[in-house]
Amino acid sequence: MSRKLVIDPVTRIEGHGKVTVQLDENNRVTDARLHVVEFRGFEEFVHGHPFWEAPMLLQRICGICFVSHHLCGAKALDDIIGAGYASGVEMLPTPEKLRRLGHYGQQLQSHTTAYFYLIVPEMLFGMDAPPEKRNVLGLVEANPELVKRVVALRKWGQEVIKTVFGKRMHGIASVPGGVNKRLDARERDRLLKGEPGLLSVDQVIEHALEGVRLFHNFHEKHRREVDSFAKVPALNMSLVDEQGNVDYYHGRIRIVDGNRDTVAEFDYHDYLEHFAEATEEWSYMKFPYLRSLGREAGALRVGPLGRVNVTRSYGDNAPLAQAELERFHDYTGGKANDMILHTNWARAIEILHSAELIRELLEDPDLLEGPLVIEPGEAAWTGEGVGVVEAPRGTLLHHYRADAQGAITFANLVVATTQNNAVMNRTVRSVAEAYLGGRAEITEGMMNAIEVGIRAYDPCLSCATHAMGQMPLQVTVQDAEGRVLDERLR
Amino acid sequence: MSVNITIDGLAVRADAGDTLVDVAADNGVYIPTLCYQRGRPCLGTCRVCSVRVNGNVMAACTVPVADGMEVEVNDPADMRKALVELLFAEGNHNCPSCEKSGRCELQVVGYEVGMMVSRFPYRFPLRDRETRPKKIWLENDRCIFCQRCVEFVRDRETGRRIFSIDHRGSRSRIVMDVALADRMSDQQVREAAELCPVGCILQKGLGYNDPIGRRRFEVRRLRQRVLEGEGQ
Amino acid sequence: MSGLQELMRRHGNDRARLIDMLLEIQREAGYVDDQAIQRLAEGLNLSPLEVRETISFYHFIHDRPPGRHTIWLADTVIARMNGYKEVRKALEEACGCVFGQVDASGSFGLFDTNCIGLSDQEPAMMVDDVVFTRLTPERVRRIVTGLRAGRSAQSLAAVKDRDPTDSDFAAQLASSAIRQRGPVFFSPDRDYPALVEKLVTLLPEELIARVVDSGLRGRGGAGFPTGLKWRLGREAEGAEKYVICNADEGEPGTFKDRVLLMESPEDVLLGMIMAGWALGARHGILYLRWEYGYLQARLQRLLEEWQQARLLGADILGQGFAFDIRIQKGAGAYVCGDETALIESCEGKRGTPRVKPPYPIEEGYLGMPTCVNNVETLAAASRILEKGASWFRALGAPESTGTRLLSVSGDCDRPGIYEIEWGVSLNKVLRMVGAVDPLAVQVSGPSGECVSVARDGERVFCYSDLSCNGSLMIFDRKRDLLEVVEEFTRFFVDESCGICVPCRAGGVDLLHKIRLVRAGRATRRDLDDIRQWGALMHATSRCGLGTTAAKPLLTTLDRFPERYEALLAPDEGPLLPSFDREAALEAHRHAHRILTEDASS
Amino acid sequence: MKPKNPREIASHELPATPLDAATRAAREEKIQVAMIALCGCWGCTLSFLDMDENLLRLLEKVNITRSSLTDIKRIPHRCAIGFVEGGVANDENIETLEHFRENCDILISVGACAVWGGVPAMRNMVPLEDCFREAYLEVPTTEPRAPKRIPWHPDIPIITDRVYPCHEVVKMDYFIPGCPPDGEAIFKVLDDLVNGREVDLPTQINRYD
Repeated sequence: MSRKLVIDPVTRIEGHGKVTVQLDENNRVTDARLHVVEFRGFEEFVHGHPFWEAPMLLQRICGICFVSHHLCGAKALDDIIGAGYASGVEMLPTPEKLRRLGHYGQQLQSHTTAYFYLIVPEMLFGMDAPPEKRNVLGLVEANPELVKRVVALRKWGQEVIKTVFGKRMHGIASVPGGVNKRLDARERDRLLKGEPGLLSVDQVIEHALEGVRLFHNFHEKHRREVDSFAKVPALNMSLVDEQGNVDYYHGRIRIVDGNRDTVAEFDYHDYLEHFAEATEEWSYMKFPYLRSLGREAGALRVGPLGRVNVTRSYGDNAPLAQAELERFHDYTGGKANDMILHTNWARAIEILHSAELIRELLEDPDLLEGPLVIEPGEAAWTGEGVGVVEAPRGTLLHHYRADAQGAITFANLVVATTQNNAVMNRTVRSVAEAYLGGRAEITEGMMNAIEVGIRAYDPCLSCATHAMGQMPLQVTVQDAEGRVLDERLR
Repeated sequence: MSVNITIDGLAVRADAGDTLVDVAADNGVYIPTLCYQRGRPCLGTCRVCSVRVNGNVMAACTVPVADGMEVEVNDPADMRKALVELLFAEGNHNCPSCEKSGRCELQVVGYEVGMMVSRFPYRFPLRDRETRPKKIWLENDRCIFCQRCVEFVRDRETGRRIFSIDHRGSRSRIVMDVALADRMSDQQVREAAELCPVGCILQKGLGYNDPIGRRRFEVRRLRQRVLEGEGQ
Repeated sequence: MSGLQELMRRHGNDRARLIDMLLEIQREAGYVDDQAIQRLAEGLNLSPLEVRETISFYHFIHDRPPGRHTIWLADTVIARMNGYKEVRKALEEACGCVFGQVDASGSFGLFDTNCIGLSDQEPAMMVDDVVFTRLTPERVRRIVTGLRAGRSAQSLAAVKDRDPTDSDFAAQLASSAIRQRGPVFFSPDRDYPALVEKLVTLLPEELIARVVDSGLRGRGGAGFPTGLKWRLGREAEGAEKYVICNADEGEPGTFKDRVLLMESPEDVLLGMIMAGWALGARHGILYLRWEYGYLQARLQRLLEEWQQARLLGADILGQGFAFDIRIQKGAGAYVCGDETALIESCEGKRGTPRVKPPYPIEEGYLGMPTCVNNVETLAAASRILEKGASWFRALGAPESTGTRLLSVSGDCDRPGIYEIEWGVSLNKVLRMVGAVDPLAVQVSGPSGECVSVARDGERVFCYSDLSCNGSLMIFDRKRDLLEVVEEFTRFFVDESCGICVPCRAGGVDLLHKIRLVRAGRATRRDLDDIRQWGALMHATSRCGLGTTAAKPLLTTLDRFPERYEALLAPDEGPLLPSFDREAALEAHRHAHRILTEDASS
Repeated sequence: MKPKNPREIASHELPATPLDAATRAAREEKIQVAMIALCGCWGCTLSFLDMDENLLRLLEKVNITRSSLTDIKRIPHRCAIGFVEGGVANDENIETLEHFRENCDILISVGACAVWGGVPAMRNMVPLEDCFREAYLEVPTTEPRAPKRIPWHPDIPIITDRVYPCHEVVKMDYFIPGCPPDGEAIFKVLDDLVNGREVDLPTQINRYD
């Protein structure tokens, strides 16, 4: 008799997901899907709101990568008032560095939460450990000292965010053309040197290294299982600087293939020419892909694994992370790594990388002085803006238009988790076939394997359901002679 | 002529005819208000300063003190709270993304009366906003209809009203004369935005300039400002 | 549009006369268009929106075409007991548009309105400037057919060739069923010149003393001693003083002021002159509700006749007493029954009740001492002048002297006007009017109380017990009392001026609650909410409208709790009965249905 | 409740490795807490983690059963406290909230979305069909011949006409406003409850933004 296996809800991820697996009478997997079961609709109801409100409103899409949404919005607003990259204006050093500081703080906090609170339990207890055990409660019981360090690490990341944005979550710093506050020496020093109840940046780097070691220990014990768990080839995408190194705050979008050769690279303002999408009735999340390659070959992987596959190096300002990155690249002989569980390795490396980037920034005097905003004047107004950052889960994009009165007339958000939709579904399928296929007896632990595959992406389904997952694309309406009559969005 | 009254049993001396809400403040008793501001004419629209005077509930901003008055402020506390809750349910008060957060009188009065949730059903009314004026944005979702702008903001030259009321009852809305609004000086626009107790009258483009922690009522609570005066 | 300049000039370019100007423009053009608004604003130094502020407040002033024929059907509890719904349906079919709209051809505009003071002959409607009563579906169909055929509303009401200034003109449109006459009102053959003569021979203080002595109290409902009010008015300082007759009889169920103005308007004028004499006022304003427009021509003519007879004017009977009266037309707002709202309205503004103190008797119309009296109060005063204080005091009850007029409607054999002496019991009145198997009586209209005949039958009409403002609506056992309550609650939401929070916002929530109860989705918690929220509105609202808006709910909850409990939902299971799961999920089904059709097409 | 497909087996119904007796016993001694995120951004759950060291203090006294932080997919036994983030936006949210009301003594609305609908409730001013049309139909894509679809499938929930505050669907006992509430505020309320004190959220830490 055919069966339908369901994971509802998928746990230890952000937001609402559900998995269904169809088995035929011979227990063959005929279908396996990740359903996104929530729908919110920010892009619709932000219409008519004052443009300067967008970054405050839209960061509410997500409780874990709100800084990324806030900064994407901020960059889009810079464009709108004519103080952005679209107008060829470079952001002032003080606001840019403050935004970067907050952004790295969030990456550290977000990855720490995902890695230690949600993913590490399996590393320590195994996939088929009791469901009641393989979680933070189990960690507390098994290794309270580790949990204390994790709590301290996450707290420090949150304090970096609070220092910049005024609040640990959904704060306010970015205004059109800059930010609204500098750091003072006291704020800077407590993050740098720590204080009772708060780590110093050096301790943070220590804890970050422990995270990497944790992966290696786990990897050495279970190398075959880890490496063969699920291999999902796909294109890899990230923002990169001129040297082709990942830049979490700003850069060009680069897409590489399995050989880490660039298949596409473009200015993110042109994103609409490069991305397309598909809809399925069984999910509120859409399926984007690289237009030129089509839905199958054009599926994209973003996030830690995508980024470490794309980046050439970390440059010379993060020696510890750089060393780990080289080890990571060597492991696959310079080819793109498509072993899903290695995403956690990449994530651990990025915790370390953010910590090192923060240390460098904290020593930068620009955080304490220098002008805060660019005021380009009314004449510079463009009324349209696009912002992109590398959010913890991958490339995040906000695109707004505002009318002459300043009311938002259009908003489009392309979030990382949505980009990963196709590869996540492939992962679910591949794990399901490996762990469930041909088995009469199915245990909860086997089903958890599917969740482990999903968790590797640390999907933020809250983000994914910001809208109904729409991605409007540019259409060109031509007349018989092929003259362009109308170019519009949506 | 000075008179003797009691406020929650506390004996108080005051000048006959002084407004009760001011007399209370002068004697360290904070009574929240949303429409009334010391030194301006009484509007009597929000009723959030309701107290018991000789047994009857009255809006303290409308009461001139008279000899022998017995005032209870504590007793109708839940009524004041309920009125604030009514306002939160009636409009769309989206504090999370509102630029007036931390500077909003409705919000701080909500804290003062200890509101956690409104006991009234949230309505989510559909209200138009006025965005046409060059410098001002009218976000009617947040209007509490206090009438401050209607009464106190005038065209400097003609004395005509810039803000008016449209319709009546629950359909009442504040509307703005665009032509007159475009004649307002930046200073006058700033004053209008500050006059508005909520985030309804906005000065375009500079909503979030005050960082969290340095916003008006984070620097100094409304209660203090009322009890000790704005000056300090 | 130089006519507009002329119009403004005629009203002294006085902003206080804005409503008169708007009504005149509307009489000519059918409505007040943008251009007129612009011109008025310029002429009166207002912003155009300030003019709209007044327009949008009042029910009967339009800023867009209301149809060649404008039909206002009174939606009242009493009408609903007498076939309102069928009449409404017939009108919509006949006119080819739904209420709140104008038909495609622009011939008919259908609008709802609240009580128009004809509760003893409802369903009733206003068409253009006349009223039609005792409506049936057949009758309204005939009327609409007639209008289509080009006949005027007047000719259909058989008053085409009547002179609207004739004393019996109004009687052709609306009957004034006076079922029981009494000693005070409607007395025939009074010699008004002689009475005015008598008045001016008295010292104002003597007059005031006499009225005080009579124990006369305000008939509007509050029952403030009239003599005292006049004395305060006399003592008040003011360059000018004003007397206002409140003929804005808006309380649903009452129509006795209309009948007084139809049957003995002279009594009312005389009362006003007395008040003027008492205060030392030179100006009187008779504030006539818009719905009584068909009385205006006659009253205007009467004023002119009295001026010619020097009973009014610059020098009354050569005694150097100057007092004149103008009619101020209302424009449709129940709240203007509140004296301060009425004064605002007289000043051409929105009828927003003022913050009190100061009271009108100190600072009223244009900031001057102003005495506002009810129509019936003034008529009664005129008899005190004639018959003396002790005569009046001998009538009625100790603290409630004299008689009062009741407007009786609802489930009884003989609806109409009854003059009763204060002190008679409810049961006695019910027998008098032929009430059959009465369950409940709404005393003083929605703003009063709903009493139980079983429990309150022996209570008596007087200021200390059943203090009645003249409205008496009777409901028998077959009536759905909660429909009445919902209707009254809707009425207050409709008529709230919106200036204060508890009334503007609280009223809507109470309406939501009674609908929840009637839908069978309420629990005991909801009844507790109604009590608590009602108490809030009562305690904190700014004017009488807000303080009484919850009384239909509160008084029926108190007197007829079983009617509510019978409808309560069983409060079991985690889901709240008030949450309608199916309705909440229908939207997506619907969207999927229509959108996939869209998509496939 | 939607009728359950008999051939459908949920992972939490499958045989699982049991928790060792000692740990189980130790946990049963504690105050049982269940957590759920409905229509929100997960921020309040993360603010729960923002209790930092206090979280560890709290965990000495409480045990977390169902939550998105654990792998327990249904409330296994009666709980003293239910921690609810997010508003009600679909039929699954309704069922989950019913499940919580039936199995928890005390329910707390945590954060703006649970308390009044929050930012997602801004869609309440737009008819749902407009949201869908905007999202799935009026989007020119590169595949003009691709079938136009509105998500509608037995495996995904039905969206409600608007986002409802939790207390308009079931009775809620306590409310912590804020977007999100600070870890401090969450700790104060939970600590009051855990220690049997009357719940009191001081003005200083009560926030709506």
